[in-house]
Amino acid sequence: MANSSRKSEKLIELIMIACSLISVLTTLGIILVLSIDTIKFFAEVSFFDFITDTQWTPLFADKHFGILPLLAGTILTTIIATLVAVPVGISIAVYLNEYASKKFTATVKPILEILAAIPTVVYGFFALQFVTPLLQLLIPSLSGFNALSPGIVMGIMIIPYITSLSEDALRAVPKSLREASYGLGANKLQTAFKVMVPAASSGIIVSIILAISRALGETMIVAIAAGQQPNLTLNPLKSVETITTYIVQVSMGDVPQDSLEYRTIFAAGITLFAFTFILNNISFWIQKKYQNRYD
Amino acid sequence: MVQKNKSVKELNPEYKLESRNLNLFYGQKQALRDVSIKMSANTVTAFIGPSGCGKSTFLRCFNRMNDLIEGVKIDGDVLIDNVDIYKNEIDVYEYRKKVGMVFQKPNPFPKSIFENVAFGLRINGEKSKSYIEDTVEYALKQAALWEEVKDSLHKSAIAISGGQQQRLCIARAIAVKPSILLMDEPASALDPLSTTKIEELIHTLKDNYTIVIVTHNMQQAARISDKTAYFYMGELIEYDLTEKIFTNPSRIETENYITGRFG
Amino acid sequence: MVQKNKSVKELNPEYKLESRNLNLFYGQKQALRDVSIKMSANTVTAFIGPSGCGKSTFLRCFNRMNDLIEGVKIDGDVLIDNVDIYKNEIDVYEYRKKVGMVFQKPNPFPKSIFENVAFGLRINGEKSKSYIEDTVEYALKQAALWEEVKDSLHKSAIAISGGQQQRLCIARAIAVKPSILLMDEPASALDPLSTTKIEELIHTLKDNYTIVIVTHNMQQAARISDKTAYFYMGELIEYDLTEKIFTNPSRIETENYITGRFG
Amino acid sequence: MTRKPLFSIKMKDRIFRIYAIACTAFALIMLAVLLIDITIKGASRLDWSFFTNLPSRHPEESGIYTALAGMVALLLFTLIVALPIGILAGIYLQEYGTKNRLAKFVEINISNLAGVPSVIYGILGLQVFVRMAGLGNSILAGSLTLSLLIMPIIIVSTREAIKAVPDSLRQAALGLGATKWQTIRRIVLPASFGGIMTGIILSTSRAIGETAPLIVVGALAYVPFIPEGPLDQYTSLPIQIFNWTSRPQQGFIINAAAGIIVLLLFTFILNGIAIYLRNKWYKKTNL
Amino acid sequence: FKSYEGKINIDGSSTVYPLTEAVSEEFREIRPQIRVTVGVSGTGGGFKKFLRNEIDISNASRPISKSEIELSKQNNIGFIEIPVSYDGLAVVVSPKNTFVDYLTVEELHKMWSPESQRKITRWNQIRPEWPDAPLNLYGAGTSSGTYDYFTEAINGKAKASRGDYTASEDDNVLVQGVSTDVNGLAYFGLAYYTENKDKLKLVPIKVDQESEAIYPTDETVRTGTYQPLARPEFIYINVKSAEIPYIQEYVKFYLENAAALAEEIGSVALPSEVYKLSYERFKNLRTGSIFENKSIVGANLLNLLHEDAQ
Ligand SMILES: Nc1ncnc2c1ncn2[C@@H]1O[C@H](COP(=O)(O)OP(=O)(O)OP(=O)(O)O)[C@@H](O)[C@H]1O
Ligand SMILES: Nc1ncnc2c1ncn2[C@@H]1O[C@H](COP(=O)(O)OP(=O)(O)OP(=O)(O)O)[C@@H](O)[C@H]1O
Ligand SMILES: [Mg+2]
Ligand SMILES: [Mg+2]
Ligand SMILES: O=P([O-])([O-])[O-]
Repeated sequence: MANSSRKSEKLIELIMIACSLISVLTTLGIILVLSIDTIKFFAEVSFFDFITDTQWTPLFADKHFGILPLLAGTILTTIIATLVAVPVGISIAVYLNEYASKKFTATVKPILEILAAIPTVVYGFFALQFVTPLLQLLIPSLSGFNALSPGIVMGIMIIPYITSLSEDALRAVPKSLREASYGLGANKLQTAFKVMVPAASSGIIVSIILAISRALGETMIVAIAAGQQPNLTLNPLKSVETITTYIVQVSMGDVPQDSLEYRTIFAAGITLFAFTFILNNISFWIQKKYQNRYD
Repeated sequence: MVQKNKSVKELNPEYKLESRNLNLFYGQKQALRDVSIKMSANTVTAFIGPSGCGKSTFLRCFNRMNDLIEGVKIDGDVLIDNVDIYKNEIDVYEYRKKVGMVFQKPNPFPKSIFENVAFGLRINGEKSKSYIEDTVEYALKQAALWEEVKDSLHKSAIAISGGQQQRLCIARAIAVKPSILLMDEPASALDPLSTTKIEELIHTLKDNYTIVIVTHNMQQAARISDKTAYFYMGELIEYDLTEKIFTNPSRIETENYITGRFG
Repeated sequence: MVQKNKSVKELNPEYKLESRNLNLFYGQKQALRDVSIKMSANTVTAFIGPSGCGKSTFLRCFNRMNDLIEGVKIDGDVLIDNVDIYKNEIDVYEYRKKVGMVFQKPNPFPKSIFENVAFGLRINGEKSKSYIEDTVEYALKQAALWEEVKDSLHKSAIAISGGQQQRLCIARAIAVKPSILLMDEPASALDPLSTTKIEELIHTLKDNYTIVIVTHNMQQAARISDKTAYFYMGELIEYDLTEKIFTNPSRIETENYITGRFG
Repeated sequence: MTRKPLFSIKMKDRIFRIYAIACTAFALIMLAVLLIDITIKGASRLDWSFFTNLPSRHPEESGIYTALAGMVALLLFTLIVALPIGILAGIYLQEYGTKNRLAKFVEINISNLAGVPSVIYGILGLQVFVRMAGLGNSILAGSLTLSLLIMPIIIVSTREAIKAVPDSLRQAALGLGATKWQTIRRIVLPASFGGIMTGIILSTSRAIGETAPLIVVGALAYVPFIPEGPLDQYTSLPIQIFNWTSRPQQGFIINAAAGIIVLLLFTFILNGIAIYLRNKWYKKTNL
Repeated sequence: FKSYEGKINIDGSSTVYPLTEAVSEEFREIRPQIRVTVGVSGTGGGFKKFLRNEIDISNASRPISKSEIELSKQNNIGFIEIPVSYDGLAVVVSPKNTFVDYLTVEELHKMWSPESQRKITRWNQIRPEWPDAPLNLYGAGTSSGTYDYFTEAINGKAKASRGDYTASEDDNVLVQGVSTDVNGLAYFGLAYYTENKDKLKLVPIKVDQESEAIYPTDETVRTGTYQPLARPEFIYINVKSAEIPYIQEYVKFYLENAAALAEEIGSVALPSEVYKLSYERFKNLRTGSIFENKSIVGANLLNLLHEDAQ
């Protein structure tokens, strides 16, 4: 009995380790799949050009392989989405948790989660046909295809990631902390931002990371509404192209698949991978540093 | 040693806290039944009674803490300084600052020890660093915790022992200098030495503060309170001078309860 | 009324619990210093001492509960029935079933009252519905909670009062019928009536169980324990028959601590 | 005396309340606009034949029969694979592996994976499942690819959900002699059910809407039959929608909108079940 | 699989997809026991699968490339190339644009050539009498066959294009873009113009200053009078599959019905002679591409097929 329960414990643990390792295998698989062609790519294109050239025109007669414009487009749209989603998403989470009635929260939270379920093609056309014309009323100089509109719409799409996960995290903070805060005369705002949010910081940060990751990986919205122009610019009023858009565009297009043109998507993919890797490491570092202090 | 409790003559004739025909429901369940009480300023009142009789619930009415629980219905009046605090115009936050509260379970914030005590000052918009530091030190000393934590003020409040945590919570409440202190079994997690200090603190404070304390410890009630209220099943059974309650209660239920316990 | 404590002659000569030169570190911080103690079977031992002195920490060593905290280093031996429980071959789970534990803060599971008590039986693979029901009733009665909850057995255990929660936790520990009971201030959240019942329960149980109880309440220690251990700053200062400790302690520190408190 | 701040504490609270209501309203209005827009465009095509017809070049005759069947099958296999693995991995990382290096490595890995664009999962699935494992253009290959895609969301939200379970509960269970696994299964998982459900809701939504990786691993556009097993060829509703949106005829655009309505209804129903369970649980545990 | 006699796996171009879908739909009526599936992974993706022997037929909106032919030889895969329809490319502007009456190939070149990047940015740089307004260009996504074809036809070299224009794989997006932009100009598949006539203004093309301005219509495209912006579309059949009876049946059916179905779905049928000659090719299992080493722009399919038959 004792022995068998010990054995099954061990077995379960092994199964769980195996499950966790699948994510490592996935990463390895991705790196492997990407690197084979990336290596072939860099046999023909110098790495230095790749990271310093300011033009990205692999599918033009005059070929340039500078990743910077795509990276700029990726960063720009992601930043816009984050600027929309983080303040709005967290405010909603706080509002639902601290201000609203239980009933309101129970209704609104799932409704907002629908936002994450709408196919991204829909968002793409929403950005192009609705948001862009609306923005043009405010900013006449805005071009029909730009980074701003898909960025905002992407932000709307990822709101539920932040709202739902953050609200769960806030909900998990022991009630006694909230009571302590109110007992000291703190109002809702102070209780929310001085006690609840810090106490739930780990979950909130995770929700933000997840949402940003989702924005980084998003394709269709940008493909439809940003104009697919690899401009090296951080001007949100201009048309841009992101790494993911480029990858989808080429991987589903007419480009022969054993060509240098096709291999660009692997080099671009690995760049995005490296970029998110660095980003994640930074946020992990911040999170750990913050957490270690009071857990 | 602790000074003697006040006799009826010494009691301030001014009523600081008052409830009138208070009924409280958690959804369907009635937790308080028609409770009316008047507590004088600058006195210590003890609430006693068996577990689940509504002591905590009643205490929390004076802080409108029950507002936070959904489905709570309150009926009747609660007055502080003769003002009905359940009236709409009342700014509940401003008002809670005048009423300090210490809870049954220690509930320090997941912040540093210093920040826990400074919290109340900061939310009041206090900016002066030296003032905050002085107040934190004062509050921690009052709560008999200063010596133990003065070298680790910036460490997490979560990593200290339960007793230390509870004293920290008392320090936190004291720091905002309220005029009323509600304490829900503040000493139930404390050892005798710390308890003595807290009890002494209560005695020091009661000249300027009105204190209500829930306790399971009859001796504690007897030692520190001027008046004692005995609750049973949501009802206020008897409320009188502590001396009277412990030596000569009018009601048989009170006597049974008190003597059910010895030494 | 509670029966008299055992005298030295009555104590079982068999040692149920023992520690030898136990040192425990939380990271850098030493919480226990060279603690050696032997506790007889079928006795009640009380651990007393000021807050933060290591009582809870030491108690948890007998349950290997400190294993769960990161950065804990343990040095020395802990024996139960003369078996070193920190040896590798020990099946810590099987073993924990023989050692019931009640914690300082009530920690009911977010399940129904019934399921809380039935939990220990279920994880032991108990399937018989009637046996489980009987045992739950038995345990709740023992913990003096049956009357209050018998009509709401399937309601959430989170919604009952603090005192009720703690008694529920005691019932939960009793339900698996352990031979050793470790209690970390089990009554600090209880009112006198419930406390009496629990104390009586402890007296009933001690004929068959070995009980260790941490308490801040000197009277409680005096009332219920056969032997008392006084801790200070992680050290075991004095360990003797309760009568002796409370009437004639050998060490001046113990005397100071005990008499620092009255009533 | 310190200078008086621009807004009093009370004002700030009011301002935030208004701002937060505005935020909530903003999100809800956006959602409403999207839904109304789609409904106006697509509702006219929503009749029974839309559900029972095979794909056709005539928009008004074209239906989603096979696409819907393919999507259901795809989702079913995806969840069967991803849920247990994702939840177990989440548990392992939170409950077992906090100390070791492996766990830290895996942790960073997972947030990386959440940011990998979905096409790249498609490329991986193509190499590993379609080609190396020889699964071809099958539902299984598609499901496995989607599983990898949504696993990070499940793992991360599972971890956060169990992290929130107080230690005192674990100690209580362990103190009663429960093994680590028993503690997890009987206490930790039930207590974190709500959070795990949120993860499932978000990840299912993600899996339902994906197009690009499925096209890469060989989901087809024209499949005039229902898949009969996990190794069969398939199409899926989002692919059908994607295909329709890029056709020139207005009729197909209407079809696409109608398809989106169905897709959303499908998501609602699934989410509805999950949300119902979550709310029931919120109530039960009285959190 | 119980009731099925055989399977035909088709994949590839999204441009050819509607035609193949229509053919398969009709084929299902007469041969319900044959399971035909069609995927859309782009011409490049289709060829990739085709050259790994994963599919029977590949849809292509451009002829097979040199490197792909190379690979087919390496992998020992024979293919039969069959043109199935024309895709006319329409050049359009916003209906609010009143001044554009026609455009010459020369002018289009001026707009789109790589040298014009950041230099030719206003309408009056194309023709001085046109207003001094910004010239906003919309065009095919750079990974599409349309892009390759347009650049070759207008700029003389495939992929030679300016980069500062709004690109999209999805022609509906381009329609949306140019229809609301008074200063816009776009090119995309003719069918997208036909379906959005009310939102767009079609621009006739002159091959040179002297010739007539031609509007793209089914007729002008099929007969080759609309030059140079019409490109043929193909299916490629694996030789081994071509030996299977039901696939032979399918291809025969395809060529018999392509003309009628092409009209229906909005692309342009080839001259009937081309279908006839193509079927001959197929029956004879004639492998290889008629475009090997030849430009596709302005190519006369009929001549090429005749040449090849010799
Ligand atoms: N998890 C931990 N990490 C680090 N230090 C700890 C931890 N738990 C307890 N300590 C420290 O170890 C010492 C002993 O703590 P313990 O909880 O055993 O005290 P105690 O005697 O039970 O006190 P109390 O009566 O207040 O419960 C204290 O100084 C405390 O701060
Ligand atoms: N949030 C709540 N929802 C529903 N019922 C509650 C809630 N809080 C308390 N109760 C019930 O109200 C009654 C009074 O509870 P209260 O906590 O005031 O008792 P108490 O006298 O403080 O007990 P203790 O001494 O155990 O703390 C109890 O029966 C309890 O079960
Ligand atoms: Mg209470
Ligand atoms: Mg302790
Ligand atoms: O899908 P296409 O290859 O025709 O662009």
